[in-house]
Amino acid sequence: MTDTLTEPGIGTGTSWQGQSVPRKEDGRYLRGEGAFVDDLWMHRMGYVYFLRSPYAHARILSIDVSKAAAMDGVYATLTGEEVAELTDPYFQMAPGAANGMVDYCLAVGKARFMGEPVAAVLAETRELARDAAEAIEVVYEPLPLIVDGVATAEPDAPVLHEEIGTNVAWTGLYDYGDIDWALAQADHVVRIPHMYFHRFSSTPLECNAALVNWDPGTDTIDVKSNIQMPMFASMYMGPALRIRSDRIRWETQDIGGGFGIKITTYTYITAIALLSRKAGRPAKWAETRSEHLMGSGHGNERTFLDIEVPVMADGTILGFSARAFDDAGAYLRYEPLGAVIWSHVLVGCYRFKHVRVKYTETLTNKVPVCPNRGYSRLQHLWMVERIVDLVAHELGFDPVELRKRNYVQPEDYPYEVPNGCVYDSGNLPLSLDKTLALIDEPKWRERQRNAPPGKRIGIGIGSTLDSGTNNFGQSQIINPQLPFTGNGEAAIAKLGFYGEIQISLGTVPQGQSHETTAAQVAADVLGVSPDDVDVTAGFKSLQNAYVGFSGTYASQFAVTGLNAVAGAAEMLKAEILKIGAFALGAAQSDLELSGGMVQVVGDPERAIPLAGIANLALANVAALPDEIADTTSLTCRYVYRPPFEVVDTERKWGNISLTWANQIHACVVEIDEATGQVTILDYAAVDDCGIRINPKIIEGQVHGAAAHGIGGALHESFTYDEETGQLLNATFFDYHAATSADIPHLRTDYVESPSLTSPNGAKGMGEGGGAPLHAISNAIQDALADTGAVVTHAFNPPERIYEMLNADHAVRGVEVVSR
Amino acid sequence: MKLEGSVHSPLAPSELWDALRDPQRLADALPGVRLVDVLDVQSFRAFIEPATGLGVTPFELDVRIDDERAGEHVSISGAGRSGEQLVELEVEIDLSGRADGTAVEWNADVRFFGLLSSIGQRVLPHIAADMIESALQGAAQAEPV
Amino acid sequence: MLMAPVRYVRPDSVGDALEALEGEDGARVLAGGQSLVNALKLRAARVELLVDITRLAELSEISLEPDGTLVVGAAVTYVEVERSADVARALPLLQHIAAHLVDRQVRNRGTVGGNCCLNDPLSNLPPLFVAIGARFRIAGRDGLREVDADDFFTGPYQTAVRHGELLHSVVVPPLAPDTGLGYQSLQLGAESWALARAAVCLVGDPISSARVVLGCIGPRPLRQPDAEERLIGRRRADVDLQEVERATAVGIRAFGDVHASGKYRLAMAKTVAGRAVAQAIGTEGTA
Amino acid sequence: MNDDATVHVVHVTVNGEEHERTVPARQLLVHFLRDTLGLRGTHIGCDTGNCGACTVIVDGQAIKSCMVLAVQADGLEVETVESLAPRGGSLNPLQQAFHEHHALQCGYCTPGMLMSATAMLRDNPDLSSMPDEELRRSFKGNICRCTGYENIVVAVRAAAGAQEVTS
Repeated sequence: MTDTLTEPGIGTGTSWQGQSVPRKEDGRYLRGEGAFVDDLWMHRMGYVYFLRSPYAHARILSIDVSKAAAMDGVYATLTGEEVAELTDPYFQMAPGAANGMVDYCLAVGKARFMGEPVAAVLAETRELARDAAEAIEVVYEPLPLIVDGVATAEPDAPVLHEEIGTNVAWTGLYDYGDIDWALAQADHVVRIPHMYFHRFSSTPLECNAALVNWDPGTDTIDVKSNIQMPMFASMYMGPALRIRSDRIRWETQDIGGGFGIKITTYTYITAIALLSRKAGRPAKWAETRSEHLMGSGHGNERTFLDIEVPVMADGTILGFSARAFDDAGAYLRYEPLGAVIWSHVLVGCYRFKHVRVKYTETLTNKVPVCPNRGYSRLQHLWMVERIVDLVAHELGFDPVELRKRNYVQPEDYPYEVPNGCVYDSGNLPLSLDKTLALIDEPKWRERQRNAPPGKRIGIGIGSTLDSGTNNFGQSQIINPQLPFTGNGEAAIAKLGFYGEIQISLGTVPQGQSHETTAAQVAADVLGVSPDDVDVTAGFKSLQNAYVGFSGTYASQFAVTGLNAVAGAAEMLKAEILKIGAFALGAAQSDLELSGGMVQVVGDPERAIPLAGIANLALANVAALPDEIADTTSLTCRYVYRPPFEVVDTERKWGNISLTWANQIHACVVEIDEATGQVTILDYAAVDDCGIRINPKIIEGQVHGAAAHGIGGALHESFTYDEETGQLLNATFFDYHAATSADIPHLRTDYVESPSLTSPNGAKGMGEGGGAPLHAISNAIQDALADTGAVVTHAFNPPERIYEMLNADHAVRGVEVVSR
Repeated sequence: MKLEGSVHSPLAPSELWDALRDPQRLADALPGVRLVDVLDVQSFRAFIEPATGLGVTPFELDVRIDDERAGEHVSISGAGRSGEQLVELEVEIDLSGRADGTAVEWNADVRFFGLLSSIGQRVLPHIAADMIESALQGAAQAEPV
Repeated sequence: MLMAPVRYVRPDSVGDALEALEGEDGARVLAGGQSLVNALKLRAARVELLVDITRLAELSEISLEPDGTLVVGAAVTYVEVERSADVARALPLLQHIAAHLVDRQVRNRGTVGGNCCLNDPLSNLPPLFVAIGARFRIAGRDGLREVDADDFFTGPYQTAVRHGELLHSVVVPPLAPDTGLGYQSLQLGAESWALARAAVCLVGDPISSARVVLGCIGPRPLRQPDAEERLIGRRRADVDLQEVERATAVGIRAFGDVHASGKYRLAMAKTVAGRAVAQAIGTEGTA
Repeated sequence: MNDDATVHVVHVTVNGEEHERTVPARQLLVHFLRDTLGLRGTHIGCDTGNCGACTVIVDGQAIKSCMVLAVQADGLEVETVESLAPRGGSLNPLQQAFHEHHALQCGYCTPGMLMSATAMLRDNPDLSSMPDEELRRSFKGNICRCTGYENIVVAVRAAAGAQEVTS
């Protein structure tokens, strides 16, 4: 049902792609008629509640569910012991010792983070499920715990997984060019001993949820959920549940935001499936916000140590070396993929030739990490931007000029980066100029000089990349035994009985407007208006097309999704023209598709509506000659495969992403000296994501990514108590998700550098690369320039800035050694 | 969280020392105490419902009175549960004689586990300190409360 | 998100409400519910009986008596305070605070009585009422009794209201014409709850009486006598704000939370106190 | 009210329709609307009354239905997102403005945002004198994680403008 009153003027003659077509999805959302998982209901359904460990690290000596199970209206209970009998540990991607990690859907023998589910209850009502869970008695034996992602790698640290024997999950050396030569050559070496990127999350407004029915008759599991990567979940859940993976039937419909956080819910869905089978009833789970914060995905938390940056006298930065410790939390549920994904943006926007990063992924008693918008790349990009910013401050270069000197230049594209990635297009200096124009940098420099007493003003730039459409061959750099390379997406284009155009995809939109942009692409190919195209978005195992890693993650829909739609629509067009040629007695080359008709070019009278074509193929097939009937079905499935090769795992080298969109942000902050509070006075973002299929939708993604970054930079952080391992931001009262009063007016502009590697010239975008975190850190550094303070944290609440303002800075966070 | 405080008792140090080592007396002094089950000379289980404006937060508490130095020092350790929330605490109590009785200096380490540790992080230090203080105050009176 | 079983009554009179409260240890008043209901949803606290007072007209009135005394019913919501001509005349600062508290939805339900009886360190109104010397009118079986603000707030989620009693209204005495008021907070994000807060009330020039009250860092609003001494007897123009700040938050054991350490909260208590005194003196104009 | 007071009969008018139901005292208004009356447009996004996804209008005031008991709505008028446009009919000016200005992406915060905006526009039909900062403050109680709020502010201003034209 759509309210899209697409004026006839738009699109006739010109293409729908490139138009800000109003969204097809809006009607149901605006009327409150969306179908989110908690809105769904099944006869005889029970409600699930997970009992969670209050301890961050504790042995589970006993679990007594008898009182709970005896309560009237309780359908079933589930404990770790049962899970260990009924299921096998999940498949692990990590190589070596960590491959032996034993991970189940409930804690088995030991709880390893505060909030880890230790038991589950299925009951008649939501409230009863919780009452019953409280009646479960668990005897714990608390164990020493560790929440420091670096110290956990020390030999004396308490070990989380005895079966692995260490808290180091993965380690690898990324070494390109010759950094030692570069450090020796350099006129200056800038040394930064320690930088820290904190843990935060996009916290989608809809929490995780699933309605699972294990149908005994067909031994199939029907899952209605808001998980973003159903096929990835099947890969884990099939073997774990000892069931054919194709017996897990996924269906996603409307999802209240995902941002990557809804990828690793396969553990909860496994437990719910077991409860459903045990009780012989559908089981519905709707996670509460505090459960989500304590038990679901947090973003990567990364510490950088011993950073060294060789710089020539003229400001040319040769590269950098660093050690990185990434804290993956208590289990590897999508990790250690993050241990390679950051290398999509190894050198950020810059022409560094010599880079060495010793990367270590560690385990701590905290929520398992999962891909949070900008996954693993925004941490690295923040460090790279901080390096460039500190080089400018310490060596007296103008931050704008220094960036322009070291940026990849417009004429360099396609530009091969030292690790084999190929940046496809861009114009970084132009984007930077545009963003500085948007905030009117000269005006703010003037105001900075005349800041009122007790106030400081700072201007910061954040240049960042959105790598899109990853090559799963990157996983072989983590573990050469993993049989995953390439990527892709599938789409089906069909004609309905009366010639209605239907598109279905394997993607899982959570607000990215797939129905609208897919309709625009199909409309252009088939000569109709987007209003005439129905797109069934959302993953539907039994109905939609899909491939191995179908889903929506890692900024790729504009490329994999829309190219799949174009391919399927072209196949359908060819079949329509073949049937049309027969029906009109004309050559296919003389025919065109326009306004829902197949007509002879120049003689619009000789035409047949799509309904006629459908009639011939679907209901009047004997009228068709065999050679046409045998080769047409008007149901066309196309798989778009990006041109990836296998990766060289020895050198950790290869093109592990297809497109690189970029965003250059500029931010003006005011710091209140007496309190350290930061207020954003002006904010701008310029986006370059190749051909813009729906400009308004792209701008919406830029706004959302900007708010995500601003929240992370100033308001949102997860902190664990060092001594008790308790998460201290366990509700939205203490996890301050940025409100409309916290986010400033966002000025936006764009540059359009068509992608050379994506057929439609578009690039995946929307994760935003954390640009605001870079821009705000750099703006704070600029405001504190004369104090000697050094911004080495990505999260800057008032207290940290107050400390920087009042510290004596005898020992500064940066040191320059010059020849 | 590290807490401390002081209380005055009219009893002489040795009398107070005995009073504080008496599980029944200590348990009866707990705020909102409902049931007491003395397990042995050194420990008791108590069901307490401390009241605040927001309602009561029922806790099942197991308390042990540990090492003692006669007339000078008493150590108390406890673990409690309220629904899905847990608490652990150790209280060290030092007695020093005064002309009019005994000065009681106490310091405690109290740790909460579960959602309460987050939602209560601004008020639990005050509430826990008040509860410990009022329990010691109660137990330290001439006549048991 | 899911409360434990509870009983609920909505009495038609203050008398019936008192009776319901009297009859049950686990009975609590339900006003706006903007904190109590959350505490029950998170099962941080249990209540046997909720006594809903939101529809008792007697507790929902605002009146300005001829002598300038402002009486605000316990069940008056923040929006009603924001729109009250009487409050605008008697205490515009209260109107300003009510108009910027949390968000519009909470202001439509949250009540003045709820904010005071909760007495969470973050509650907005307790420091203000202590600074201006308000009195709290408490209804009990044998009629109304009044308690000074200094004695009303006893600890987190605890006030002078005894079991079986009910806060009836807040009585704001008429402020002397030359009264200077200040109210400053350091907030976690725009318009969010506070890391530090100070309320100041000065009378006369030279200053004949001064109250400096800190929120956020204590179990209840904390008067600052040392700071007050450095104001009393001084001409407003001669007040040394640094000196006042130095005398504020001395000897307080401040606990930190995930957003700010105890050390920072003490420093910020001094800063907001200085700003509130400056506001009260008029260098920033009385709110 | 029966003697054990854990269950109550309530009469609530929702979107103009009278409902008489027996509800447990502990049932929240948001669950009453969603589970008991099947009005699934009102959503839940948190458990501490911060996010505003559950905003509905009760007796003309925008409130968060996760912090009000169903029994407290006895005798009152509740308006939810389902009341803004007739089923199958065209969107109202506010909904149309959200549509035209791309003021929603995943749609989960949208019902609560629309009810907040509806109540705010009734109180302030003309936003031309309301500064941007104050307009943003009026949505502080409705968290959105997709739009960065930019287009929501634009859409509400447009709706206020449009409202003048039509009303």
